[in-house]
This record gives sequence, C-alpha cells and structure tokens, in this order.
Amino acid sequence: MAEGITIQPESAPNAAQDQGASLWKDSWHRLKKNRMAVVGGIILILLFLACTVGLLLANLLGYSHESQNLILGSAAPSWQHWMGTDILGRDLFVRVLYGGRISLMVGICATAVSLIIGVLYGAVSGFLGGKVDSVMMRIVDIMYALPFTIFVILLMVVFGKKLILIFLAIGAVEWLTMARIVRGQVMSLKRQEFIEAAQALGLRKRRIILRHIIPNILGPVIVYATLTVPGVMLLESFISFLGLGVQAPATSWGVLIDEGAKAMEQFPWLLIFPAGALSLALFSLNFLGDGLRDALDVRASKD
Amino acid sequence: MFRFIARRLLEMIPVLFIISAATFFMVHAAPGGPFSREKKVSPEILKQLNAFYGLDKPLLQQYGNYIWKAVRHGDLGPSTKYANWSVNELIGASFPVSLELGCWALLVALILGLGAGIVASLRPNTASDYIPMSLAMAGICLPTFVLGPLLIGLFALGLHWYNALGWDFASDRVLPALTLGIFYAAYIARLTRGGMLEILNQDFIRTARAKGASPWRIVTKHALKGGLLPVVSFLGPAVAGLLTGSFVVETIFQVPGLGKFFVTSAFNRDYTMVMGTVIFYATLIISLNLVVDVVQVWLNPKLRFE
Amino acid sequence: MSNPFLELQNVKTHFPIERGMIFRKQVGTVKAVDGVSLSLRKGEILGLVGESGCGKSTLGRTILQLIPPTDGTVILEGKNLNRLKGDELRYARADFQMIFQDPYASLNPRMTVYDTLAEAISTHKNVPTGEMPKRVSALLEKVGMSPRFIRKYPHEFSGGQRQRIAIARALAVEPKLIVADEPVSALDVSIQAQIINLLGKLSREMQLTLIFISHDLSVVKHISDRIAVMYLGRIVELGPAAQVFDRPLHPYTKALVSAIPTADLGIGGKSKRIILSGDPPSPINPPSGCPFHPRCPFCDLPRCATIVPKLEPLDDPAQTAACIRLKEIH
Amino acid sequence: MPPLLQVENLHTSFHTRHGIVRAVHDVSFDLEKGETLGIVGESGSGKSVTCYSIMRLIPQPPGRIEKGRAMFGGVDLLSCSEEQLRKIRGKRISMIFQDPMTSLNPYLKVEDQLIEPLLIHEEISHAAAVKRGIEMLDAVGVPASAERIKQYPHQFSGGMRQRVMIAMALITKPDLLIADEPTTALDVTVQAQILDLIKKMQKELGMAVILISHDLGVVSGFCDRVNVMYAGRVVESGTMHDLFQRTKHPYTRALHKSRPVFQPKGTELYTIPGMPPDVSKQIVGCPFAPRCEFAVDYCTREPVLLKEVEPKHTTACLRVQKEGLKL
Repeated sequence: MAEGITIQPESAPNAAQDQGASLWKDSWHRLKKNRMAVVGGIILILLFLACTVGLLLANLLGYSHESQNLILGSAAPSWQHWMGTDILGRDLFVRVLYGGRISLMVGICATAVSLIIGVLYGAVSGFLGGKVDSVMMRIVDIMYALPFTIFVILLMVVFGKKLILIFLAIGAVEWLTMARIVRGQVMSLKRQEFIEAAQALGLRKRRIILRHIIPNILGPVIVYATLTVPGVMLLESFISFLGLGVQAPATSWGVLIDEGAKAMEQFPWLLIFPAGALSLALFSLNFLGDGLRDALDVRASKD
Repeated sequence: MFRFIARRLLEMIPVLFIISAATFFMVHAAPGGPFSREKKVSPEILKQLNAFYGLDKPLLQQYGNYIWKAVRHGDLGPSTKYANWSVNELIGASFPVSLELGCWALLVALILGLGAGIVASLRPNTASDYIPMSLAMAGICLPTFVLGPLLIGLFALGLHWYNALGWDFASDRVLPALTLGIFYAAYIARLTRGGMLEILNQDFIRTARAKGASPWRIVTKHALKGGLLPVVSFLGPAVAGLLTGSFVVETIFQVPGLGKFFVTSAFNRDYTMVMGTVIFYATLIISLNLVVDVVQVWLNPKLRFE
Repeated sequence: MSNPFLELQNVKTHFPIERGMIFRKQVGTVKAVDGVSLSLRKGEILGLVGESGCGKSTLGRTILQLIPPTDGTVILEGKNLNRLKGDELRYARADFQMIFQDPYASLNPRMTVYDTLAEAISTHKNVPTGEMPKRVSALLEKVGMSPRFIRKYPHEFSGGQRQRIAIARALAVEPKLIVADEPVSALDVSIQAQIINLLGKLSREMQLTLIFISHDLSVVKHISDRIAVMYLGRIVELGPAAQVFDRPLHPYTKALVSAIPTADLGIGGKSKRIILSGDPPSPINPPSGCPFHPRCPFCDLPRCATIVPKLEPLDDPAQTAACIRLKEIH
Repeated sequence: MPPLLQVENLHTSFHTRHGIVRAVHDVSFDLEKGETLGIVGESGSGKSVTCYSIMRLIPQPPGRIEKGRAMFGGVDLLSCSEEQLRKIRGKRISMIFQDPMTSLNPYLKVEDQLIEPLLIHEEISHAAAVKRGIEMLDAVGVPASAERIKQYPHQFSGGMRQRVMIAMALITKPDLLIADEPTTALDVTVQAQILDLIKKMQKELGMAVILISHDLGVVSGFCDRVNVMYAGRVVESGTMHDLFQRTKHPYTRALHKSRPVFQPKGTELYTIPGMPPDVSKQIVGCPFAPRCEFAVDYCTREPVLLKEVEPKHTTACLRVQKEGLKL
C-alpha cells in the first residue's frame, strides 16, 4: 500500500498513557463524534423513558389508555389532551405512550429472538464449515424463498393473537439474515492468523470460540441488531394493520396508525401523532445503527 | 454458463417439493378447516364439501393427488373459498395487475434510487450526499400504510391531480406506484451509495485517474459495474416482492392485484390458494435469484470461471 | 547425529480441489508439499526459502500439525506427531510454536498484551494468579519491550512491536521448536534487522530449534545455519547457509541469488545475472520430471522432463541439490 | 532549457482526527529529460505521497497540498485546472503502481483498460487503438498478445499484470513514467524481469523515470540520481556513486548498513535504534537526530536545510554541512 492512501499516523506510545484503549473505547469515541447517531440515541432514550416512566406518571395523574369519554368523542389537541382524543374519547397521548411501550417491546424482544437463533445457527454453520455448512445454508436459502406473510398470518389465525406469538413469528423470519451475517463473519475470522495462533497454542475449541471468535463478531452483530429493531417494528405495525396484532383495549403504534388512517380525513391528528412517533423511533434507530456501523468499522458483508 | 443455468433449474425441483410439502402439512396441521367458519353448514353438506375437495382422504394421499395434478397438468386445484374459481384462474386474473403495478414501482425505485445513490457517492459527506441520503432514510422509515394515505391526502384530496382509489385509468397507476416504489428506491439508494463508495476507493480507480479519465468516465466505465453488485443481489427478492403485489398498497388504493391473496387465503384457510400463492411466489423468487446470479456473473468476470 | 531432534520423512500435503454444493466431487489436487525429507538437530536454525506458492508455508504448518499431512511422518524427539490426537496433541503443542507473517492479523485485536500472553502461559502451566504479572513482564523484557505496555492493545503498537509481542506469545509455553513464517516480510528494512537479531539471540540463548521461512534469500542467509530452497513443493537444494549463498548448486538457487537486488557499487562485479523467464508454475498441474525444467536455463530435454531428480551432493556431502545435470553444469 | 519537471517546496499533509500528518515537508528536486531518479525511504517517509501529490492523486480530503509548485512543460501541476491536468495525466506523465492485483479493474477486459489512454488522449479509431495495444503487449513480453488482450486481469499472473500495467502506462509514449514500488508485490525471480523491462522500455522511448522504492538495492543498479527521504523530507540527494562511496547523511549510511546482504554471517545485524518520528507533531531540528549516533546538541535545535556539499550532491545533515563530518 502506498502510504498516504491509507493513513495511519504512527502514534508513538506515550509514557503517561500506559493504560491502553480498547477498540471498544475507540469506537465509543467515534460514535460520540457522530452527531446524528448521538441525537438518535438520545431520542431513543427519551422515547423509552416516556413510554415507561412517562406512562406511569400519566396513569397516576388519572389518564388511562382505556378510559373512554364517548360524549367528548374525537377532539382536537388541547391543553387537556396534548394529542387530542380518539373516536371513543380516549386520550391519544396516553395511547401513543402505551402503544409505544408495546411496539418497543415487540421490537426488542423479537430482535432478541432472531439474534439468539441467528447467532447460534450462523456460528455453528460457519465454525463447522464443510458439508454441514453447505446443508445449513441451503436450508436458509430455501426459507428465503417462502412468502413469510402467509406463515405469520397462519400462525396468528391458528394460535390466536397472542403477543408472544408476534415475537416468535417475527423472530423466526428475521433470523435468516442474521445467520448469514454471523456465518460470513465467522468464516473470515477463521482464516485470521490469530485464530491459527490460538490453535497452535493448543487452546480448547470452546475457549477459542468464547475468547477469540465471539468478541470479534460482536461488532457486526450489534450493528445488525440495531438495524433489525426498526424492521421488526415495521413488521409489527404491518401485522397490526392486518388486524392481527395486539387486541383492544391494548394497542400499539401499528394499531393506532391503522385506526388513524381510517379516520384521516376528519381527524388527521389520529394519524399524524402515532405515525410521527413510529417514524421518529425508526429514524433514531436507523441513525444510531448507521453511526454504530461507522464507529465499529463494520463493512457490509454480503455472501 | 449454459450448464450452470441448467443445473440451477434442476435444483429448483427438489426445492419446490420441499417448500410445497412443508406448506401443505403445516396448513393441514392447523386445527379447523376452510369451512369451519361458515357456521350454518350442516354436517351433511360439510361432508359433501370435504368429499368434493378431497379433504376426507388421508393427508398423504391428498398431498399426492395435489402434486400429481400440479405436475401433470399445472393445475393447482379449485379454491375452497371462491366457489367456481380455480387457483390458476385467480392467480391468472390478478397477477397481470400486480405485474403492471410492480413494473411501474420498479421503474420509480430504480430511477430515484440509483440516481440518488450515485449522486451521494460522488461527494461523500457534503450536502449532495446528506440531502439525498436523509430523504432515503425518510423513505425507509415511513411505512407504506402511512405514505399511501399521505399521498392520497396531498395529490388526490388536496390537489385533485389523481383519483384516490381504483385501477381504471392510466393516471390511477401513479400514486400506488409511487407508494410502493419509494421504499425500494430508498433502499436502493443506500445500497448504491455504499457499493459505489467502496469501488471508488479501490486502487484501480486511482489508475483510471492517472490515465487522465474524466470523472464522468470513471463513474460510468470503471465504477458502475462493480458498484451496482450489491443492488443487483438485492433486486432478486425485491422484484419478487414488487411483482407479487403488496397487500397494503392494494388495500389502500383498491387495486385488484395478487397481493391480497397472500393475506386473505391464510385468513380464510383457503388451503389450495395458500399452496398456490406459496408455490407461485417461491418459483418466482428462485427464478429471479437465478437471473440475479446470471447478471452478477455477467458483471463480475471473476465469477465466470468458478 | 544418531538421533535427530526433528525429522521429516517424505512429507506430502495435498489439497483436493472440490466443486459442487452438497455433493462435492474432487476435480484436482494441489500438491503444496510433495515429498519433503529433512532432519534438524537441536538448536539448529534452518532457513526455508522459495517463491509464493512453493509450499514453504504449508510445510511449516504441516510440521506443526496445523494442517494434517497427506503422507509421510513428522518426528519430534522420537515422537511421531502425526499419531497424536485430540488432547494429546493439544498438550504436545507446548513443544512447538509458530510466529506468523502479518503482525497486524496474528494478535487478537480485542485482547490486551497481558491477556494474550497470560492466556498463552496458562495454557500449559498452572501459574498462581499473583505471579502472572511477573511472568508476563519477564516475557516482554525477553523480547526487548518495556513491561509498562502490558495493558495496551495490539492496535496501539507499530508493526515491529507487534511482531515482538507475537514472538513473546510463542515463547510463553517454552517451546523447543519454533516455525517462523515470513516473520519480517511485512516490516521495514530497519525493523527487519531488529527482529532477525532478536530471533537469533533467543534461539542461541534458549537452545531453540528454529525454522525461518522467507522468500528473501538475503534475509535467511544471515540467521540460518542451513538453508533449504523449495520449488513447487519439493526441496531443490539444501546446504550450509554461506555455501548455498556463495556457491549455489541448483540452477534455481543460482537465479534466486542473482535476483537479489544489490547495491554492489564498488564491491566488485558479481557473476553475471541470471534472469528467469516466465512465472512460477502452479502446483495444481506441476511439470513432469524436474518441476523447474520449463524455466531452467540448463534444461536438457527430454531427460529433465522425465527423470525426477533427487538431492545429491556435488563435492561437499553437506550441500546437496536436486538436479540431474549437477555434475555437468559445474 | 528548463528541466522536464521542477518540484519546489512541496508540502503535503493529511488532516485526520488525530491531527495534521505532515507527510511531505518542503521537498524540491529537478528532473531532466530522459533522466532516472530514485526516491528511497521507509514506509511513512513520504516518498509515494510526493509523487501522488505531483499527479494530484492523493485523496482530498483528507489530503491537502499546502504549498509548492511542480512545473512541467510550463504548467504548474499543483495549481492548474483539473482539465489541464487530465490532458497531462496518462498522456505525458504515466504511473505504475505497487500492487498489480488491485491496480487493474477486475470488471473490465485488459483491452478496454490498455487502450483507454489512447482513446482519451488521441484521435484514434478503436480498431487502430487495439492494434497499438497488441503491439505494446508484444513489446512488454506478453505472449499470445492478440488472444490475451481479450481476457480479464484475473486470468493473468502477478508478473504479467505488471507487464500489462507498464504497457498501459507507456502506450501514449509519455515523457515521464512514475513507478511506485513496481516490484515489491512480486516474486523475487519476477522482480528482476520487471526492472529489466522498465529499463529496456526507457531506452526505447527515451522517457524520464521516477522509481520509488524502499530498497536501496533495487534503486542502485537503475537510477542516475537518488533522493533519500526520511520523515517527509529529502535528507540526501546525489548519484548512486555519491550515496555509497561518499555518503553525506547518517540515515543513508544506516539504511545501507542495515541491509542483511552486506553483513558478515554470525554477527548481529546492524540496526537503527528507535522508531521514525511522529510527523503529526512539529519537528524542530533534524528529524533523524534522536536515532542518530552522530547527533550533537545543536542537531535537535537548529533548522535543517538541504545544502550542496559537493557538486550535485546535497545533504540535510547539519554536522556534515558545518563540520565536514566524515561518515
């Protein structure tokens, strides 16, 4: 490589700083410099607090996502009701907070499900390699060819509209990509000399996986997980849009948006606020994910 | 190349078998049946219905019959929901609509997506990068069922440029195509930017600059082929998704496309229709992935000899 | 030399070339190492030289049992390493270690120097936790680094420093044999000398047997007792380092020596340069007979394309070369 | 007559998160028509950045040419318009790079890349350009050129790719060829072939050559004059003979001495203690002083300039300049 094209300023070790800075610390500093990612992170924290602590406070103040006021009907935003009320006279602000709690929970839990399946599957496939790997990857290929909507709907129709099923259904769809990414990472790690060095030392396989492989695939996994959450939330809202999501009086952003879209012409705030909340969350997650990708220096891996 | 395509087509057969079998047994494993909803059906008629559709036979035999008819005559059976309609007829009637809408949406996605992505990659981290990429981010974050009503509100109810609903006039294609295309456009824009940036940082781009090639020549002749590879691999599943229609868009704009069957057939336990749509979709996506692989080999000569 | 320290008997390492997704079929063989016999005494430094694709790295990894040999045996102190399985092999690894080419890839980027070295020490020995920092510091000092770097991560060091850490890791298990695979080719000239000096010093002090792999004859010449030149999976010349360098026997070694770019102004004209034509052929379909014959300036057809040459001495029994025209061209 | 290329006070830096890396600091040199100049230094010495700056091929940002001129045929390459520069790149100044594996476009046929300089710079039909391309491949020793020109780069071996690069660089018969470590990525026996080829082509076309290398040995048999660079500066410049027989800078001497070829077996190899300085910090005095066995106290204080101490032989060593120190 010609110097100047890849610039690595030789930072002479400084006697005053004998404490090393790990790659994680480096990445953290890089992330902090990325304004959009920081803003995204802060918004996410605020949203999260609003949907948990804020909701509790609202409940204490006597606002509930269930309490109806049929006489009031759908009222425009006011000091009393910041986001107005829906057709049944329920306070929309509280409902958005409540829906947010469900939507965020679905996002996080379903991503966790896909993470567990995907990482295990991908790591096993990549680490074992050979025939096992090609069979396992063929299975993933085949599953990619299935229209998942049908299966999610079947699952919901057959087993009822339970929240836990939404996690499982979405997780069962999203793990495919995660498995591919993890497998690709493990395959390329296996070729790295430090893994060979660990083998030459006579380390046990388990130790090589735990100490040398997993810490090094964590970066891409974190990035991809962050970018999966918005996808999952979109799916949840889609399922809700089909009427298969959480059931009244419980609600989620997807359900609220669906209701809002139906009443858009007369009561536009019913669509604007929940759609805004969802889009804000998706924006923040995507910006945070992009920022993490740059900070952790994860290359888009495709194979 | 010829042998490669032939081998891939042959591989398709077992894959389709596996998919159809998995779907068949999963659908039938679920409790209830296609007629359990219509409560007024007497046991007598139910029995007749089941006999008519062959649902009284052992499962394995049902599957055998189904596959036999499908392979022998390309007949995917009668719909259990829509009396007097066969699955073939239902798909045949609705797919052209989805195909047309999908093609328009694909056009929107490619023009907007590639354009924005290439522009952004030429001057990274400047306004000409941030603006299109922020728009792309917005496109990804706006669910279609929000974007659709928004477009209707703006262009149909507000400006009265287009009809809000329907699929009767040429102008009715605009709003659904936009709604469906914008999400894909946003995704393509991001992929294009990433792919182009990676290529533009390669050594051989420096070689081209050292030869005195103009920026235009560098992009079109040296960078585009490699830079579009990630987009191409995304286009396989994306095109399959576009062509088979979108339930959301079809519902919002009242378009008589195929997309709604992906949802309603499962709702209605329309066994044969579920099977039909799954097999149709799987065939489409496998074929498109084959096309994608061929295009990739054409773009990337290194793959040609492997 | 009744009992050699390390002995290789007709070692072969072949890789199948496979096609197909699930039902693989073999469509060819890469003969990376194709019949190598060698013996080393304790404390000896062997330089292993050849161009890319000649199989020198594969041979090094085969000796260390990182790649299983297709045929032949590797015997270390009377122990047949090929026979070792599972845990037996893991325990035996304390005796032989490897140093890699790329110091940027051979250290786990997420582990501090201390973690890396402590892991290596504790793999084969039980060291009380309290004593570990002392051991790690001692290791670092042995490779010429200050122990105050102990809490730092690999990316905070220069290439030369990283290579020192990699050497320290190899020394941590107190091995008897080290294979160093191009340990200096990723480094700058002035740093190369430092690492070569370090390896030479360590092997003298610790009675280490060292196999030093390099594509650069001039680097190897300085540190080695003997030099083995490899071409397409076989050793074509073997002899004392200075002798191989000053009076190469095999036509390929002659070309290698004369290809060393020299700043020989005023030092006096060397023998005329031999510039080989063509590229090194691929080990997938190696030429018949002597693998070097298509590029050899002394090639005599059809003899050279039919007879597989064996290592033979010219006059000094210590220096041997695999060329059937050895006597004719000297 | 003015020299072919005249570089004056070139300063190039990279603005990174860790500060300003001054990769090239006040470099000046002349190059006559047909002359061969070697630039030698370790990685990070600024030898490649110097040449990339002349061609304005450093990525900007983060790179920035801060100061200086590079006059070539009456045009300042550093300040002329992009369009003017493009007319010179590939037509009058060509370049070959270190790694022939990555420097050729893997997506395009060799033919398209080889004749591209002709299509860009000359009024020539495609067929005629292909004919010239085949002739050029013959000239650089690619066998079966008429068939191989239709192939893709990955079907060529490393040595053959570098030959293609050379053919591509020379197809427009440039006045100057810049070769950035053209043999470093190649096998030992192929290195000699490539150096011989460049020499042969230079004789045929009469162009000037700048050869960048980290290896004094590579440069020694090849160049009329050599610039030795350290920490972004030229520390010594002269003929090969000057540099070896009448060395005037301790760094040149150290570089020469640390080559293993020259050292008797069994002794410790000569090494330069310490590491190159961090060029993102301001350097006062001689950048080599902390590692120099001849350094005295004023070496780290006084400003250092390149001065001629013998005809056409310059050094940046203060002690040589002031005291006539013999090395």
